[in-house]
Amino acid sequence: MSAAPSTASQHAAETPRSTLVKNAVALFVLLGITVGANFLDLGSFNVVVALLIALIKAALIVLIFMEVRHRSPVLWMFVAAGFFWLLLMLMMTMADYSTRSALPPDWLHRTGRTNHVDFSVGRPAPAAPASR
Amino acid sequence: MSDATAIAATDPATGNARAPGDAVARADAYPHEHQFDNLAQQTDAARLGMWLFLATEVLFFGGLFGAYTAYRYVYYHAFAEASRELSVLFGTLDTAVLLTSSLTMALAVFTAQSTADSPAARRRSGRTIALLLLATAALGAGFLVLHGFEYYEDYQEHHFPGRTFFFPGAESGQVELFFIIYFCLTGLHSLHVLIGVVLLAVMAALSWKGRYYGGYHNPIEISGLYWHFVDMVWVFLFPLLYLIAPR
Amino acid sequence: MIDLRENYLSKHTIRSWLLTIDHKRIGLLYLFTILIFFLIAAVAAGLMRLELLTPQGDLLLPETYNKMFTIHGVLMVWFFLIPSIPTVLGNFVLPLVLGARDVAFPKLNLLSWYLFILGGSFALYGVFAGGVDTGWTFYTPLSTTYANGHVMTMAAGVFIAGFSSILTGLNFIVTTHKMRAPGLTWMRLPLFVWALYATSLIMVLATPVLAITLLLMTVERFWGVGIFNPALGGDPLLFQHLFWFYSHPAVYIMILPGMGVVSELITCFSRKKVFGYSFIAFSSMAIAVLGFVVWGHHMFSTGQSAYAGMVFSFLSFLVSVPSAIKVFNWTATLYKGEITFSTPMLYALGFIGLFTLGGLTGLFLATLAADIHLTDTYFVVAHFHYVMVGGMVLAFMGGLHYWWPKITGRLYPEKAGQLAAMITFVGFNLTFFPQFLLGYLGMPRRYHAYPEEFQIFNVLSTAGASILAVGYLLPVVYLLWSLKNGQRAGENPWAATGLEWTTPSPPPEHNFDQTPVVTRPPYDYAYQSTFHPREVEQTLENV
Amino acid sequence: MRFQVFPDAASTTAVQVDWLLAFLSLVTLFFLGIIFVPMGVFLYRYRRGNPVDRTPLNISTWKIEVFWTTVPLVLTFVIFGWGAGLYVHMKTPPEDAQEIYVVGKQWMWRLQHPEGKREINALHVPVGRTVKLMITSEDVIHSFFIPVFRVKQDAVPGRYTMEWFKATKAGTYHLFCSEYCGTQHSGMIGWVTVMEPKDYQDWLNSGSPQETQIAAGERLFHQLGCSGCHAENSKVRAPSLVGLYGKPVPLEGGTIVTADERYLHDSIVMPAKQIVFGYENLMPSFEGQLNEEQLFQLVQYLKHLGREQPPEYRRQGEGAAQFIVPHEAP
Repeated sequence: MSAAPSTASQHAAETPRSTLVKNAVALFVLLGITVGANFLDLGSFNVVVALLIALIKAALIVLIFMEVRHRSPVLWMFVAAGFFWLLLMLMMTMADYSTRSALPPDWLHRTGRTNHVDFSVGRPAPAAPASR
Repeated sequence: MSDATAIAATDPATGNARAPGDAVARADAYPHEHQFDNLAQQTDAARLGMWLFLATEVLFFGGLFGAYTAYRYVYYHAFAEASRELSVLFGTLDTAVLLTSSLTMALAVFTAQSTADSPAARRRSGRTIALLLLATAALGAGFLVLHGFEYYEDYQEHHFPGRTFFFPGAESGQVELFFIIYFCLTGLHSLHVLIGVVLLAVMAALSWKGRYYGGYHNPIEISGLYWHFVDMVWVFLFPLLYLIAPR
Repeated sequence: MIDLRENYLSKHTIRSWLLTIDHKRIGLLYLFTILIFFLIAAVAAGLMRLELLTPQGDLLLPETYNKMFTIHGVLMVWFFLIPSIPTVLGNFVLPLVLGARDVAFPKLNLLSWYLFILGGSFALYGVFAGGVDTGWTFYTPLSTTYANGHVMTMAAGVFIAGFSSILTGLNFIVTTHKMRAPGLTWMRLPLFVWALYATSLIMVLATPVLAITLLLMTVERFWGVGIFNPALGGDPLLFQHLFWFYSHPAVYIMILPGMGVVSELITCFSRKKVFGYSFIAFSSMAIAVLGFVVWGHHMFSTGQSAYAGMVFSFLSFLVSVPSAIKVFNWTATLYKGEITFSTPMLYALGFIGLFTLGGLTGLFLATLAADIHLTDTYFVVAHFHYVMVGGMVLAFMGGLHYWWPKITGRLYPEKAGQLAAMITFVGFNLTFFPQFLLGYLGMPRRYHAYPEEFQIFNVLSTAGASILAVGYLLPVVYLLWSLKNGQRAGENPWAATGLEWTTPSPPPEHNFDQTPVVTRPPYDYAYQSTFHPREVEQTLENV
Repeated sequence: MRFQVFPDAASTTAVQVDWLLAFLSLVTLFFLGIIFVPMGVFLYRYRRGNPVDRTPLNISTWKIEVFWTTVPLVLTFVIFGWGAGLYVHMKTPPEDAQEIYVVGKQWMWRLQHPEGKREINALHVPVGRTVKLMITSEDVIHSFFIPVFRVKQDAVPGRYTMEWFKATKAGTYHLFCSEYCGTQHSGMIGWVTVMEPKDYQDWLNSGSPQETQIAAGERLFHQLGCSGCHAENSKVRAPSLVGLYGKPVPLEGGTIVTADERYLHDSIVMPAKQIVFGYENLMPSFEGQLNEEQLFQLVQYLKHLGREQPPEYRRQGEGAAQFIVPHEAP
């Protein structure tokens, strides 16, 4: 559908200058945090933290710098579409990679071998014999 | 083809943007293209078109992100090792430069949007817009130079995949995989930055004489969308390439 | 009424064609271009069928045969099937049915044609400078390391043509959103527009992944190292994942517009409102979305994880349901209609028949255990030709005949049209049905020579191909003939609904003298009088 | 000219797959019937000029739509379940399977039996014994396809894939490469000979005696110096390999993987890919020093280690003696 006529005929900016500057400051603060976090050893959470911050930064850029918050639902839909389809691709590809070395449960069951991914075990104690 | 289209039908039912036809279009200070009824429709179409293009860009980079994700999962340690070979300092500088350029870009759009439709105001703003765009382009060029240094360092450390590649230890192959993905991702991104720099330089030249103002600023805004998108890609590249392993 | 005043075809200079930004002319440019590619690809197919007449590899060298099926695949898929209905009929019809003066971005539209020409030139250079023998799928590591020939040139051609496809899709989506005539709400859109919209969505969101995949393949071939390289621990299956992320949805790029065309034809020639409008419309969207998450069914026997195989198989079954809905609704539309067997209708009925069989044999291939035996055999070849040729090409021919009066302002000879449609249908079935049996017997695809017990079906198939060729050539003859000698078509020779029939044939350059206003639902045939379209023409001619 | 319409079914799986295909064909016929019979009737009855009642029915269509959405959906679930179940069966080799090593190479198949016997573009198997093929490729992707057994599996460079079958009918059958692999793709064919067990034994014993795969693997194990580090009394601390096959292995980083063929293979050519928890990354890569066949022999030897030993032997602690492999011809 045709959206209502937007800014074209008005002569005022949609986002005030102060908001833009504040947004840039926020982005720099987030940059500082993400670099700082890299010097802490959080185990696997390093990646989680870094990606979370990247997502926040991207959201700030999209919503404020790219002014998507002033746009119509149709535009929101297409902004989301690109990312949603990327997510589909990553998910379905990883559906293969994350289960590839696994064997069908039937196989494990019948041959009496233990299931190889036992998350309840967690990280084995260093003293334990590493391999049998 | 122009005048024949001027015969307009009015929409009895709704205030559809297409309804008023050229009657309103004539009232626009800036002429719109022939296929549209008015400037608002043209602006909306351009925005939607640009965002669709950006969606394709997301998936264009997405293929590489997919490869990255799969190998990152399979070769977890090799990728962490390889990531430690990259300089966080460089990466941080890269990010800072691009974030700053995004601000100058946003300010250029802001200036264009808020310029009143008078010859004096348009002339004055034109220069400001042009300078802000040039600053953005200069920062983009700075990013490219920084990356050039980085690539040179990688080359000297034998991180460039191919015959010259060397990495001690048995996981050399997987580290090389990381560096192939690294060079493809950053190379593709740098290519986008380069296109952006040229685009912004052209836009700066166009805007110098006050072509864009509150009533018509669409090209500036669309260029801005592109530039911010390039910035956003880097926002993801930085942690995924430089920060995946704690130092 | 017959309108002989100036129209979009009035200018005759080469310049006026090459620099046109008129969507109708660009549609014709595309028509001309894709027919050239179709011709080359069809010749390649003909040579393959001749080679397969005998079990021994006696007509072509193995490498020549391999190049033939690669050329056939690459040109047919990317330079004929994918652009065909969207860029020819879509370009011509979409702005007209929306009541718009042009697409949203006419210059991008022209650019997209030039990109197509550029990509096509690369591909043709690749073909004539020595060919490529990777198969259209470019599987690594064959394509990166072992294949000879102009792999990079060919990949560059496809890469560039991909951008042409993206621009077309982008243009259509924005046009559909922003350029609809007053009163033309989403639920009043012709089903062809819905189909084009769904197609465009796939074009825009899938094609970039193909581009990056081919880029990575080319980088690896050029550079000697790359991310699919097993020597570094790279996974050749990753290429297949990325490739099919595009290429499976690409199948829907090929078939969805065909379904849209058939929805138009079935309603028009049974003079009846379509049954289950919203279900047909939304099933297009469902296919477009679900089509993205089923690509792994091309990889059941490749060593993909068994779990992923089950997920992909399950989703593949889900995507079959919207297609079934469409077929049921088309059949139900015929009920209590007033059916005429004009050429477009014959093609549409042929489409339903062949597409249904193609779709049902798709169930065999979505079934995990059955696919193991059938994949990479002629069963697969038969299946996708039933969908692509039996479906898409018949829909394209039907659509071309349907809109031919609008495009050229002339009617084609009806009897010849009906004859060609029937020859195509018979020839097609004779060509491809034996291949189902060949596949079940176990004949692998892409074989240049084969054991002799497969011969009888191959002979049948080649015989059918020669009939099919006649079915293709006949329309070329009478359509060209009709350009000069066909009866003049009025505004609406079929008495069809839809805004494109409210403007003169051929339409003026700006499409409509007045922006049309839509006040009625689509396919409102009950509202129209029930005279037979051709009778109107007759009376007009006699006047 | 030989002429066939239906392929032979010569394995246990083939019969099961044929039942599934028969069911699918029935489903196809059913749908063709319920679409084309009404369509034919409508086309005839409602043709233009036929004087019939055409007053439109005023009924709500959504119930019909839901009906013909649900029925195919349920039917597809049935097909999916059947296909997936059989697929799992096809991916699950019985425990007693005899392993034959297959490597694809442009444009031939090389095979080796555990007893050491080698074949090119041919495969001899006995009736009634489960045979498991461990498949890999030296160059491009191939696919090992035996139509009469209804089995097919791609050979992917850099990894092992598996297919298994139990032949039921003696005879000679086609063997195809079904994944396009370059110029002579259609020449990459051969014969599978299914023999009565006694004939098979004779065939196996014919020709000069060969070194078994395990023996060859053991020889390589010592030649390459693997035994130097992987013995418990060695100065270099390396994980023990006895009984490793099929066991869970904890890795650096907390993940646990099964020591399957792929793991063993990759640990030789890419030792750093998966470091056993608590160990250092010391092992050099053997990439390029071994061809795929030798690698497979090593893997077979490692699988054999500890598998054939009597229980009390395993409990005696882990000394250097463990590398003495019980000599019994497998």
